[in-house]
Amino acid sequence: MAGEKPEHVRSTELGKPVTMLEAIREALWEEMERDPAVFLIGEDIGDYGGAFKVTEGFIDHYGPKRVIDTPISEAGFTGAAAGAAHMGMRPVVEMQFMDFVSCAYEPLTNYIATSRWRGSGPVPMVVRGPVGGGVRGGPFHSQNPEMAFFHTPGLKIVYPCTARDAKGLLKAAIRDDDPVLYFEHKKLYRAPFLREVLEPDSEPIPLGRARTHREGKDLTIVTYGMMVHESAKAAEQLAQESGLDVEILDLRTLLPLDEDAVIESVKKTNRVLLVHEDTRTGGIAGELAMRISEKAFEWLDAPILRVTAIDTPVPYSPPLEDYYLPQVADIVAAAKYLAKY
Amino acid sequence: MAGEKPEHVRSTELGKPVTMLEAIREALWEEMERDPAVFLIGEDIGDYGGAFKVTEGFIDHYGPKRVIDTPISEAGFTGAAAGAAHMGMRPVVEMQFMDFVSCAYEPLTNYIATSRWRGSGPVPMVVRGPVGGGVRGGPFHSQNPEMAFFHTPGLKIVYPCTARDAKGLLKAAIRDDDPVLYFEHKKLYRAPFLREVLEPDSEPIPLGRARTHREGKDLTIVTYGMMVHESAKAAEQLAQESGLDVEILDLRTLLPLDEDAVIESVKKTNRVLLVHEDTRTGGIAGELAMRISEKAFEWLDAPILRVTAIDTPVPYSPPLEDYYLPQVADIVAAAKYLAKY
Amino acid sequence: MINTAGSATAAGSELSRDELTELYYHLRLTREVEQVLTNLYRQNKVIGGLYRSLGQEAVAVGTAYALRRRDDGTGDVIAPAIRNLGSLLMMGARPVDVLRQYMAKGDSPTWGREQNVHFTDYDRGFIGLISHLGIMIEVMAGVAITFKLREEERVALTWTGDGAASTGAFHEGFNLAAVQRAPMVVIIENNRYAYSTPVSKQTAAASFVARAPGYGVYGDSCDGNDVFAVLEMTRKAVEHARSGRGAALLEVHTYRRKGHAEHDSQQYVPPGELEEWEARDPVDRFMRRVIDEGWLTQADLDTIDDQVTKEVDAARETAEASPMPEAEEALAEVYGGSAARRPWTRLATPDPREA
Amino acid sequence: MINTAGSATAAGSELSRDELTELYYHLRLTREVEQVLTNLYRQNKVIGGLYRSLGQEAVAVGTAYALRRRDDGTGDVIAPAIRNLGSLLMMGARPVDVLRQYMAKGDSPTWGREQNVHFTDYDRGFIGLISHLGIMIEVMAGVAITFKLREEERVALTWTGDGAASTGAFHEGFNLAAVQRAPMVVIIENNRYAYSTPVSKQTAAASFVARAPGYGVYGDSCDGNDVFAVLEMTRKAVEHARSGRGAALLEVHTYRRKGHAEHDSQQYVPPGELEEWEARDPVDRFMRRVIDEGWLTQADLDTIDDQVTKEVDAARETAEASPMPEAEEALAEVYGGSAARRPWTRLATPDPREA
Ligand SMILES: Cc1ncc(C[n+]2csc(CCOP(=O)(O)OP(=O)(O)O)c2C)c(N)n1
Ligand SMILES: Cc1ncc(C[n+]2csc(CCOP(=O)(O)OP(=O)(O)O)c2C)c(N)n1
Ligand SMILES: [Mg+2]
Ligand SMILES: [Mg+2]
Repeated sequence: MAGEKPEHVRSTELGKPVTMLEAIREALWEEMERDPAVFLIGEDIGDYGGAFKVTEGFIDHYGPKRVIDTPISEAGFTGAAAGAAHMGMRPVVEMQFMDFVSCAYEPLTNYIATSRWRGSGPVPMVVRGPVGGGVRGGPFHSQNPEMAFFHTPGLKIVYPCTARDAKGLLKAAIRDDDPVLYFEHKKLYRAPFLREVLEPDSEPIPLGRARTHREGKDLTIVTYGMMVHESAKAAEQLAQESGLDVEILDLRTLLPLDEDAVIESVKKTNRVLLVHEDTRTGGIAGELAMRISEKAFEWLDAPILRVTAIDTPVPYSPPLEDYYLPQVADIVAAAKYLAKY
Repeated sequence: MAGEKPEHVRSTELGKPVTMLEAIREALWEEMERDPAVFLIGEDIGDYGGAFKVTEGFIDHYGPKRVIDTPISEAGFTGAAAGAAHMGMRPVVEMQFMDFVSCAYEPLTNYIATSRWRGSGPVPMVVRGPVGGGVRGGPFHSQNPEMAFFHTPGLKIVYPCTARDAKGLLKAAIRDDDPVLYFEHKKLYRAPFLREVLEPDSEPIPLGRARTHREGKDLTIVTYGMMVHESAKAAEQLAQESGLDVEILDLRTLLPLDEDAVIESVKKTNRVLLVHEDTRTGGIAGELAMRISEKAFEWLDAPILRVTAIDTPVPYSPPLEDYYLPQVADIVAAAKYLAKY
Repeated sequence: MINTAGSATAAGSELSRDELTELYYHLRLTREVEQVLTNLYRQNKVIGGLYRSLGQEAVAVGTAYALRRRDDGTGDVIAPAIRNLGSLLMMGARPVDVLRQYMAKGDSPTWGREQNVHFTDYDRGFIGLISHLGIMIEVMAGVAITFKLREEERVALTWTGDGAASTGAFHEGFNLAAVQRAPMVVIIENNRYAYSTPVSKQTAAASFVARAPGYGVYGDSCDGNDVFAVLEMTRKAVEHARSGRGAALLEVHTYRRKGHAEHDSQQYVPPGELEEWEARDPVDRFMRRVIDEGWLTQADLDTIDDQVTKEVDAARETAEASPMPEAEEALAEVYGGSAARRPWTRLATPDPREA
Repeated sequence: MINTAGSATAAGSELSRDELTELYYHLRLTREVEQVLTNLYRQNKVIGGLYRSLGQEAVAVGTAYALRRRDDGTGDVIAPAIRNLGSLLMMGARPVDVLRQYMAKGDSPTWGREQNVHFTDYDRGFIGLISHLGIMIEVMAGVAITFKLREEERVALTWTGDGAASTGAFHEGFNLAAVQRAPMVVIIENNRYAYSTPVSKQTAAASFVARAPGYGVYGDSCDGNDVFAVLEMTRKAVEHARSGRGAALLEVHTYRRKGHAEHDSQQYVPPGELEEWEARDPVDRFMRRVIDEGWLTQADLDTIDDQVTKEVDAARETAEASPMPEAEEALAEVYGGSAARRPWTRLATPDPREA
């Protein structure tokens, strides 16, 4: 089969750097090659190759039984994926935009998340798709829906921000026996600065473990997704401007949360800033603050603070969206405030 | 019309004590009487009077146009309520059990919550129904779905725990120009200890304000719903056993959150315990902890801690459900730990 | 595309004595298990509600009898609705497990976590529903799509009430199966009510099977109180699905005699309606028919009745003696390989840092 | 219940010269606004995607023309789908507002918060959609139920694509309107594709109007590229709904010539298909018909063309000169009477206690 492998999923094999999108595509391809139980289901993923062309060419190789174009019915095909998973399959569901996963909220949180616990067996399936703002997509093509699901025991939530993580974590998600929501920041899909040379035949990266994106000793930033990169920019600026040595923890998996990694870093730096692209009230910063309070209160030299989007839908017009999104300057300001505290 | 008023909505008028369920019923009746724009829509609410008989007798008086029995279609009639609200109506939607509001997650979080902000005008509507566990309802008739919506700017969430609040807040919710989710704890519906004599023609109780359920100086418990009453039991026990003077703040409205009341109480007692019936990870305790950290870090003499349900679906069998739910003993243990800290 | 033949009175004559016995055994078993449950309910031994299928047993039994029933995970697969206890039993579910479920016992198939017929056995081919109506249509569409994908000659069959047929899930799930030409059979069990809501408030259509052309699928309907008609209709549809000709939508006309649940006072039911349908009782009707036709004797039926009574009574004894679950068991199996966290407040020394 | 008459060639002859002019004006206006948008798009002045209705203008214009159009909030109400720009314009939306929307200007009807045709004017009777497909059917069911409840002789009309018709929201919303016998008209605009997905992957049915009997409603269909047929069909359905006889389901056959959005390469379209449908262009067809029949002259049409070009050009100028929104405006109108919180980090002295 390797011989037939089309060019656009062979970059890693050929030693070429891949974008995050290509890393995702390769992970899907390699998992489908490895395990006949893996199949894809979603809207326009076949001939069209998906709205972002993630699955381009897959239907030619794997055929319409393993690359299923569906009617517009997010609840229907997500529920169907669960049925297939019951029968031993490993479906990978594509949401054209993750904003539409709201249509599948009912099957995901009630049926799928609870199946194992109800004695109906594990539901190995992945629901993946593009999330996030900054692309002028407006309120219904820019959402970060992690908090719709973060509250549901039984689900896992993965949100990578590098090509390596995207590939390794998607492989792990597909092989995982529990249902996994896998979020792909659309602004990172083809971001040139994320191009990376990966090792061929790479192993999955275990879910549930945060990654230290930058080591530091003065302050911890806990974040994920696009904000890892914005935080990194802020960290550079802080190093130059104030000699501050910032540690950045990329959560990567939001559920289950790598509490140990967070606590450990906070105990080291004694100051913590939580950053997310998602809106403020009810964002994941709350749960992090709670856990830090529970386990590391004594180590805190300053309040736990957060930098987030404002509490509105995602606006469409550039000046509004830029105001909505947390900016590097916000992270810098918050970090300086904390450092001086 | 007053003459025709049936017996079962006249308790307050007659000076008799009402249960929380009766208070809700009277609020609905009085608002329908006051404002012809108010109408009810939901499953089995007409002839049958609703699964919990909240709207018993309403259809006889107000007719099938203002008490609409629907097909089983939570998304459909919730979306339809929004359309009616656009046209100047004030629909009150009943979910037979709030667990089924998950089916209306999409219209609520996308269309309804954002309408005003999108320039499509306010959506004055209420979605009400029974929530909560402890009645052996199993995983799909016992949920507390507040955190599914807490993260959505544009929605309001009300969760009363006394007859007086239930009546006053429901009136306010119906008159409010924004969409309100109104949660009724089914175990409190007919709880005899909540029977209360109310004043006739009572005014709405403004949304967005917490209520001090018990004054105290040693420790603040921030909670809502059934856990207000469990916390009150714990407070009595703590007073007797340890001489601890516990303050209990009943949030009543979860969104918008009465941050000021929380901060003020924490600044007074310097110790805070967050209690909710809902599951732990991603529960509202997180947001509270975050806000307390932001605004009252300096006042804290102990970590912010929480007592919650465990991170599983709501189990059906009594020993399991009792283990799942936060118990008075848990609150007592946590409070003692905090007091000694 | 719609077969309007309805309930053929000839149906049944092709069945062997063994088959007739099997059918009767399951009709009787279903009724007896529910009768025992009613007794347990009155003794407060059932936790929560009791949902009966009295008067609808012919649907549950007749539809499931049309399937390939295996116990090794290679047969057809069903997802019962709340009134398909008979189908579950037909697929091989044990009465003792049903009773344990209703009594929330620790050794029930869901370890006391879930209720009544909400339980699964992939070997015997049934998948437990959850309360949210409609979702099983979506799930079963995926089961059917898998059979097609793997080229297995198996069928996914499920039921929906006249009420649940209004859900978006019904539409999305069934349309997906239809367009995929997956081997899926959906039976709309029109028992005239959804909780208290009459069919006239559920749909403006003359029938539910009138939806079949709108999905481009095979459609059929029959008298749901005639087990022979139900079996014949279902067999044809299952054959259609199994042979790769796509999904089927069936409607059965029946009646929900005991209300939505045991606590339902049924005050909304017009006078006379219950009596009318009691006269059409599917078990009585089966008995009259087999005796009239000379296919079985009263003595044959009596023997089965006795057997069923004994079996169910034994099951009841075992189930009653079953233990309730241990509290901490609630924590297990949320994820593979890890349990949920215990409440830190119940540790010997409550300290969240140690939890 | 299904009127299978289809597109009557006699349609059109009952229209006055003014009516014909009005129709042509709106067909031309729709096309011109979109053409100007395409130019703006190429100049990178459109923010995000551009969704065209080229070849479908007769549907948008013909359906909306069947309505009572008022500007005081007492007329019929529509909720357009993405390809119903023509309907919006017919109801009285101003081209300048459409252009401002596409350019995300601060004085657009949504103050730059929302996109393209996602905007509302209750006086003129249109409600802005959101992206989530299907939801407007639910919303419009509520609009129709309100008209029934208040005994107003008004109609709620909306469109859905062949794709959006697969959503659960379609089913729940339309069934609710149907069973309530509410004055609701839904038009399934079958333009052969949903993004890249052909109708054959959306439904196994022979037509969408075949769903009408399954909902127990009035059904009809016609050639969507014949504005006269569209108008006649819609008028009958609107009259049906307005007179209290309940909901209607209509299907129009048309074709989406410019792909899903301007960025769509349409590589999935079989060769020849585009040309085939170009030959059936609804505007050309209108022109040929009115000239052949002698209802209007080429000169009449040219005059209108000129008028439209001038109007749209003036609108473009105004819209281009419109300001972008001020950043902080994002905060307003989340709730009545209170703005969202500003980011504390952007205060002069960042201190969360002061935010
Ligand atoms: C989505 C959803 N909404 C509401 C309910 C509450 N409910 C449980 S059973 C029922 C009626 C079901 O009627 P039908 O589908 O006809 O089945 P039947 O009980 O008649 O067998 C309702 C409304 C539910 N379980 N799920
Ligand atoms: C619930 C939902 N799922 C997916 C999408 C993404 N999407 C936008 S338009 C579209 C195709 C719509 O096709 P159709 O309904 O036929 O309308 P057309 O574009 O042909 O006018 C899709 C899949 C969406 N907007 N909403
Ligand atoms: Mg029913
Ligand atoms: Mg289309």
